[in-house]
Amino acid sequence: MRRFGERAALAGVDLHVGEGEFVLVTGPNGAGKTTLLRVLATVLRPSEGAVSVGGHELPRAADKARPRIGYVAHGPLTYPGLTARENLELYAALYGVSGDLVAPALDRVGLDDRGRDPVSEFSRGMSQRLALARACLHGPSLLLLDEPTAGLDADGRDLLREVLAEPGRTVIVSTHEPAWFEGLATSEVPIRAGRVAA
Amino acid sequence: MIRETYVHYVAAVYALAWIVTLAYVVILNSKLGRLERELDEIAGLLEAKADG
Amino acid sequence: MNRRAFVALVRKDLVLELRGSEVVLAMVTFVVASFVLFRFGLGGGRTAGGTRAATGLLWVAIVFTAMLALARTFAREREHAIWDGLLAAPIDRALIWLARSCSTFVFLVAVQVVALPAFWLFFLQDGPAPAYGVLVAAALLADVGIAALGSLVAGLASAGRAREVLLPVLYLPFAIPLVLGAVSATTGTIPPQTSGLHTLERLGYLALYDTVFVLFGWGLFEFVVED
Amino acid sequence: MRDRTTAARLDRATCAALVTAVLMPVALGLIFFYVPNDADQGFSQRIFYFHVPIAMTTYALFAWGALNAARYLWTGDLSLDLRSYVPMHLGVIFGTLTLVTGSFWAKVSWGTWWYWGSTELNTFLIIFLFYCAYFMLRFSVDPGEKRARYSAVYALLGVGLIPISVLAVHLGQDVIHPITFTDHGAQMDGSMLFTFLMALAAMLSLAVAMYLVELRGKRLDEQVTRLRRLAEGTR
Repeated sequence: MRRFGERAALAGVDLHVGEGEFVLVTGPNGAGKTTLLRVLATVLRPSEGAVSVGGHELPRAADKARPRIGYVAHGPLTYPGLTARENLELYAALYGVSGDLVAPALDRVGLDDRGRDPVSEFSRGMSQRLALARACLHGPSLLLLDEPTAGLDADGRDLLREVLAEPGRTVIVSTHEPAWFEGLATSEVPIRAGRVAA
Repeated sequence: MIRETYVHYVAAVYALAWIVTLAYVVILNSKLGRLERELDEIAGLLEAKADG
Repeated sequence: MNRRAFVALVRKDLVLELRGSEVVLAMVTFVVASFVLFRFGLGGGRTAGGTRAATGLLWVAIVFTAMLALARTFAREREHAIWDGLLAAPIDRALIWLARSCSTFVFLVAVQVVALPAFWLFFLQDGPAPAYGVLVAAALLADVGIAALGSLVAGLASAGRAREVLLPVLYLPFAIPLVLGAVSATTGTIPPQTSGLHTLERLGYLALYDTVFVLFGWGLFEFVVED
Repeated sequence: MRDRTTAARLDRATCAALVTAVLMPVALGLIFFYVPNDADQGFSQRIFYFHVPIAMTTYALFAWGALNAARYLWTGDLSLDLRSYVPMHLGVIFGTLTLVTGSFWAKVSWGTWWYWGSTELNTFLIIFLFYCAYFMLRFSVDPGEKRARYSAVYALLGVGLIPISVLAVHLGQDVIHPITFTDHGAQMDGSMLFTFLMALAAMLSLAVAMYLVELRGKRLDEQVTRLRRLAEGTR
């Protein structure tokens, strides 16, 4: 349950995602998908109810859960003034992983030649790829993606599919085009007005 | 400095204390009035719902 | 205390400021302009209370200039919606406050490196002058207090609607006792100066001010950062 | 189902009002008929018996609000937000009263409408500005859990500000009011002290009565809005 002022954005969502599952969260805009992801990403504190990620109960044991979570939000969550490399180095320091992971991460998303350019010059698709690199930088075991396909060009989508296909990771994706995830998703959870629709 | 002329200041202070308290009671009273009107309104809504 | 994350956060603020100075240049122009204003306003500064009044005005200028920096404190994170990135990271939320306070402190000092000599040029050249050592010490102590408290208040103000108006209103009540202590410390050293103890007491007070609000900032920031 | 706690509070509110109704006339009687004139200031010194209790009640209210704010941050129980806001709200009312009676007191004692030499008045000015800022913050954030949290944080900052301001005003006295003027403390003999304490007790019980009544008013507000939402069928 997560309440904003008087409105309950999320009311009574009980959801269990096993290790290695690939869950699609679908539903109209404003259904509470983003709120759900932000609560899982330990960014939002649930007003009521219990949430636990990787066995760590939020928000008390959030700091134990955070290193294992990768979160791709609507925005890239990067500083436009910094270069792609500097952004990833900052997040490497925040997540306590070594700096040499940055180069392979950029390479992985096809941005190795643009490492030195400030993110302000990046197109939406490139920022989205950088966000993907940022979220996977510290090797999370849970990946949360909020409409990752938005703004991605053709080879960007292929790249996304490759990354999502990597085994040994639990993935929760909020999306408007569940069909695209054919063959990847193990289950789908439709959400209407803050509730898990039957 | 002749002190006695300040009597009316003393009176002013005590009067002021009472005025503020009185004002407070009046404001609260108007709030209660507003609440009563709202409750009647809601009761009307519920009755309409019950009949409808 | 996660030193590496702390250093990275502070470096990020300094690099961004170096690249496209949003805060420091604006503050330097603001403070020098206010000196000019005070100079003309004070009528040549030769009046009886000249240097004493001028020192008082210095502190007013410092406090108001600092507000420019505080207004921009979390602007980048908010405008580019980067908060979620910092909140999702496995770091203590108070670290964000500490890093931001330190970078704000650096900006304040950078501005005062220009502002204090300009103040000397405008007001202190020939009249009796306060002891420069005390002036600098008081400035540094004040900067710590402003940065520590200001970062917390900036976090609070960024939540409201009219945040440009809200920040000064939330911040100024705290600036009053700071200015009081700083002015009393520095004007005390203008000949005929008071005893050294008088100055030491006030500088000690400024240090106490800093300690209190650093503790408050460290303790309360985590409640401020989540929306 | 009659909610037991509101019933209990009803009694507490009524009995607090009753206590005030008893104490206030007694205090007034003492102030005007029992206590002798002050040697130095004569009759007009009697303002003291209302001005200082009001100021003390203001501080007590702010402390009460800050305490509940801390408890809210600790427990997250949203009802504490209301119990932190109401004392602050009353504190500002009593604060305004203190400032006005203070200026009367300054006029009587020192002949000016605002006497900068008095450390109490100056400290009170800073604290008063702080609590006006508290309301600015409260009105600029939408109601809900976030407003409660931010108001609580700022209320707690006030706890830090009060001692700092007292110290700053004392240290800054040479700057605020160059000619140092010894503040005559409240040397009160037996009868004066008794009257003062009675006046303080009356003022505090008035504040408690107002607090309980206003709290009930605010609770009614919330219940009415909830009822309205149910009646209009919006979840």
